[in-house]
Parts: sequence; structure tokens; C-alpha cells
Amino acid sequence: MNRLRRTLLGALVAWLAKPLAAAAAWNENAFGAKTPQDALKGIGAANPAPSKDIAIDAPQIAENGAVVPIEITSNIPGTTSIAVVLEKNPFPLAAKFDFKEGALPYVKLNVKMAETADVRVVAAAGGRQYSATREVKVTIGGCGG
Amino acid sequence: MAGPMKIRATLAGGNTEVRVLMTHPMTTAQSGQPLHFIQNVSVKLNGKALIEAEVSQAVSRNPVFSFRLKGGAKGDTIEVAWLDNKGESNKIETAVA
Amino acid sequence: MSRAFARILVCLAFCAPAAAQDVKKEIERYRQMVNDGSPAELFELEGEALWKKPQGPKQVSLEKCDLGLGPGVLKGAYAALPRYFKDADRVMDLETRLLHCMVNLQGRSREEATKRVFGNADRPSEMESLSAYVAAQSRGMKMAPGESHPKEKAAYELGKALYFQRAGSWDFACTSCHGEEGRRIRLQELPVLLNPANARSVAASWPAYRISTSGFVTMQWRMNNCYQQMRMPEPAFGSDATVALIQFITVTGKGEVYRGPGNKR
Amino acid sequence: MKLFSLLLLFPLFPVLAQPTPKDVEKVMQRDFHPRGQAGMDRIVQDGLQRVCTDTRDRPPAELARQLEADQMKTIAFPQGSLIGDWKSGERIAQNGRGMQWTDAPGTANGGSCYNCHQLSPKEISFGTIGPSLAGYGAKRGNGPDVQRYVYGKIYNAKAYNLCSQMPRLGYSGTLTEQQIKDLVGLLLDPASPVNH
Repeated sequence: MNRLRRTLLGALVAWLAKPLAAAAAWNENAFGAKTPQDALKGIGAANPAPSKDIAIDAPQIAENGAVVPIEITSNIPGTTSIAVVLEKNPFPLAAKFDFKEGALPYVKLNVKMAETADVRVVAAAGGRQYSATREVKVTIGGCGG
Repeated sequence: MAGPMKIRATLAGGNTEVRVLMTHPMTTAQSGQPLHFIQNVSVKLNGKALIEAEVSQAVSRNPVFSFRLKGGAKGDTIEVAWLDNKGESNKIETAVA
Repeated sequence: MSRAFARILVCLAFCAPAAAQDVKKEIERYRQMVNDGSPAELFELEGEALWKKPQGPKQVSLEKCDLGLGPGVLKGAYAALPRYFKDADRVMDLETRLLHCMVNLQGRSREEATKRVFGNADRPSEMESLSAYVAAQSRGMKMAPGESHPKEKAAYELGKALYFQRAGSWDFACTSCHGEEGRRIRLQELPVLLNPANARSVAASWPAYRISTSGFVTMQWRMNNCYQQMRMPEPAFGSDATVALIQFITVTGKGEVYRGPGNKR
Repeated sequence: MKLFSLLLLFPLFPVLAQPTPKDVEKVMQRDFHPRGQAGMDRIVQDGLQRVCTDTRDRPPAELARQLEADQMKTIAFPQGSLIGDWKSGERIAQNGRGMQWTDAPGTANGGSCYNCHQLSPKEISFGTIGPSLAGYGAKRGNGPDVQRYVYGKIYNAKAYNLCSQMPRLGYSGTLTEQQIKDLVGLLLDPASPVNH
């Protein structure tokens, strides 16, 4: 009985520990892409339609490219994912967020940008892809280069 | 060993605002150091995954994320977990305040 | 025609300053966006663990360390520093006092305890994490450094004199950069710390997370790094000279409500 | 230790007066140590550093004239054109390293120019401790007198304004003759972005 309980418990613990690891897919193809076009293809958004309903809040000038804050809200009804593409980074795809029922299509994050570039946000809704961009100027810091 | 995390979940305008801090080097391929970065982030409300994210080395060191969940009530459990490219992981839980 | 001319005149008067104004506004917005959620809080957590960890030959924690308000009292301690300590017969800032406790409470040698006072993003120093933790316990309290003891007054005067002392390969004093209002290095604005309004915001926001390096930085580090950039030799950690400068800045900025460890460039 | 600090502090500030530059120098000699290329000799003030500290950068006019004349004698003006390669000058102007205890001696130093001055209008990250130099050559031309003034000013700014905050970049051994010529080029060459 005890042993059975322990075995069951062990199985339960293993099962509980698993979900993240098992569910943890990582789109190597898209994240390994070296151009924004390939990154977009990699997430199945080769030709997104321009949209004014994606709000990108980012500073026009970032004092430091190591931390560029970006706040994104998709106002497109039924948005199921938001992807962030940094057009001049060596690997442009920075992140992709999938939203289930109960989550709002909103995210704020900090990214690294090598140089002044467009930030492209791609939102998926109802199986269609939409996108918007915003330019962020990255500056050189003071004191000792 | 994974460094500490910090989380805050508060009700605002009928929704739950989640802000989470993670200790992680997020090293890039360009840094000359071994590539080491978080790849997956998940947000759960009372055990149910509502947001699943895949992220790259372009996310800043010591990542900070804000998310919003519909509704929510005081005392609901929010859990945020991450997993990196070396298989290291960490998670943190809090009750909505 | 006259309207076009007027437009040119208006532009001559305002266009260039407006552009500079926009840059300033955007940088300000950048800082606000970054400040919402500072990784500084992660260092506070590490600092708390270190504060409670038994260390040194005596294998005791720092929980009995007297930061000025009695052994182990953390709440408001940072807001009352620097101050004169009778047991050491000198003025001490937070880090100098922490070092004093490491030596006297934990039985560690000064040499060992100061071997690595400034860390980096990969491995923060003990001093940095501890500073984050201790300073955070003064959030919301008014900065009130000691200024009645003769040695506190002497430290203030020495700090002020150091602020004006020109030396080194590039003839710099603190005033070379922090001497005139509204000046910048690159885009970084330079507070004139002789002006209480500027010193107050400095006193209220150090120590801090540094965005450009992803590390946590302290006031002792700030003094050290300024002297490095002034092309001077290195001031000793916790020396009277560095404490005097911190005393001068903090006394000038007294009365401000401490906001807790935040973000710096 | 106690006696030591008493001995040290009291003669310095008997009645809590403002310590003099000499007093401060003594404190620094006690509290600082050499590191890397930054030796303790850098703590010792020379005449103009002492005068500028003492007068809070407002020296009496006659004394300033005398000391500026002394500084002028330190400048070795090369023969011929002083206009070097502006592209190299732009790199030197951008580079903020050199002479610090963390900088390896023997490697080329930067001039830190953008830290304090606007130069090429394309660079939006510039400092304002010194005046804007955008369009410098376009406004003043690039004749021999202007070249000489710019070269001299970079070599030893104190020869022109005793308590200027600008380092003596040639005199201090920070920049070489060629580097200063390249900076002159950056300011005066009509092809330089500074003049566009």
C-alpha cells in the first residue's frame, strides 16, 4: 500500500514537473533566421497586412541598446499571438507570445538592439497576420566610450 | 542554480496586471561567451496556462515582463516559469493582491 | 512672402532648440519606461540572503551589525548614513560600515573582505547585494545623514574641497563635469551636486541597477569610477576621502524621501 | 590608529575651515594608491591646477596671462599643413578611452571629443560641456592661422584659457602630433561631416 502510494506519488511528481519541459517548443527555424523576411516566414507570417490596431509604445530614442523597453497592445479582435522582430539584429526574431482565452494581447518587455532600427510587431488573429513598425534610435553612452 | 525571481500581480481596472523579474545572463552569440538564454516563459492562472512565450537571446539581461490577464480575483494564484537553452528552469508563484 | 519670411524667422528661433528639447523628452520617456520594473529588486533578494548567512572565522551573520540605529536595525538605517560611529571614531557610509561589521563581527580580515568590492553582471559583489538590501529598507524615509558631530562637519568640508580639487593628467575636478547646470557628457545629464535640488535626487536614488552594464552599483563605486574617468589614481575603498565626498553629497541632498534602489544609465 | 588619525586630521583642519588645496592633496596622497598607468604623481597639482582650484576657476587676469604664456611655450607646432585625415579624426573624437587606470598603456588614446562637444551633426549623442563645433571650418575657413589656433587649442587648451575644463591633450601625452592633425582635419577639412 505504502509502496503503491509512493509509486503513484512519484509518477504524479514526474507528471507535474513535466508540463513545462514537454510543452516547451522553441521555433529553431524562425529564431535562427538571419533576415527579418526569413524570421517572418518562420512564424508563418511572410506577408502580414499593415494594421493601425497594433499599438507599439517604445521610446524614439533609447539611451542604451542593451535595454530597449517595448510595450505592445493589439486592439485587433481575437488576437492569439504577438511576435517582435528587430529588423537589424543578427537574429531578428526576439519573441513570440501566444495568448489563450483569459489573457489579454498585451506584453511589455525589454530587448537588446544593436543599432537604430525598426521594431516590427506581428499579431495573429483569426488565422490572419497583421503588422506595424516603430523606429527606435539607439545612441552611444557617455563616459569612457 | 537559477538566481532569484520576483513577481507582482495586482488587480487594475478589472484585469490582473502581472510583472515578473528574472535573474538570467541572457548571453548572446556575439558576446563571445557561451550562448545562454531563456527560451520559454509561461504564465498560469490557477494552474491553467494562459500565456506561452518563446523568446530569444535578444531579450535583455535580467528579463522583466509585464502581462495582463482578463478578470481575476484577490487570492488567485499566478505562476510564471521559465526554461533556458541549457535546460535550467525556475518558477515563482504569487497570489493576486 | 512676408508669411514665409516670418516662418523662417520662427524656425531660426525655435527649430534647433526644439530638436534638442525632443531628444531630452524622449530620453526622459525612455528612462520612465525602463524604471517600471527594475532588476534592482533581484539584488535586494540576494542581499537579504547574504545578510543572514553565517560567514567568516566566527561563522556569524551580519544580523547583529549596527548600522547606526542599534544592532540589527535595518529600517531607516540607510537614510541616516553617513554618520559618525563612536566605536570606529570616524564617519562611515553604508559600505564602509558593512566592511566594519565584516571585520569586527564576522572576524574577517580587511584584505579578504575588500578583495572584490565591485562586481559585475555575472557575479555581483557581496557589498553590492548587501547595499541593495539595506538601502531598500529605507524606502519612503527622509534622508537625514549625521551632521552635528565635529567629524561629520569635517567630512562635509573635506568632501566639498575634494569636489573642487583639480589634478591628474586631464586637470579634472568633480566640477569639470558637475560644475555648471544643464551640461551633458554625450546624452548623460550631469547633476551639479553643489545644488541641493540635484543632490536630493541623487541621494534619493543611489545605490542602483545600471542598465548599461546590467550590474548593481553603489556610491563607493560611483566615486571610484569618477576618479578613474578623471584619469586619477584609485581612491581606497571606504577611505576618508570617498566617505567625505559621499557625506558632502548626502548632506547637500538631505531631506529627500528615499525612493529605493532604482535604475541608472 | 586613533593617534594616527588625530595627528593627521587635526593639523589639517584645526577649526573646521575649508581645507586648502594643499590639505586636500595630502589627504589624497594618504587615501589614494597607484593603479595601472595612473601613478601617484597625478595627485600632485601643478601651478595652474593649484591656481584654478584656489580661485574656483576664476584666476586674476594678470596671473592668468602670465601662466597662459607659460603654457603657450609648451606647444610644439609642426611645420606645413596641420590638416590631417578627418576620417581618422572622427574615430579619435568618438573614442573616450585612454589614460585611465583600466586602459593599457601604449595603445592609442582617444580624444573624448564627443563627450563634451557637438561635431558632426550626424552624431546625436554629443556632450555640451564645451561649445558646439558643428560647422566649425565652414564658418571660419581653414587658413594657416585657423589651423594653428585649432592645433594649439587641442594640444594645450590652457594656453588660451587658463582654467578651461578641456584637457591639455598634447601636453599630457594623450594624443600624438598625427592624431591632433587628424582632429584639425575633422574640424577644418571641407569634406569632413563637421562642415556639412
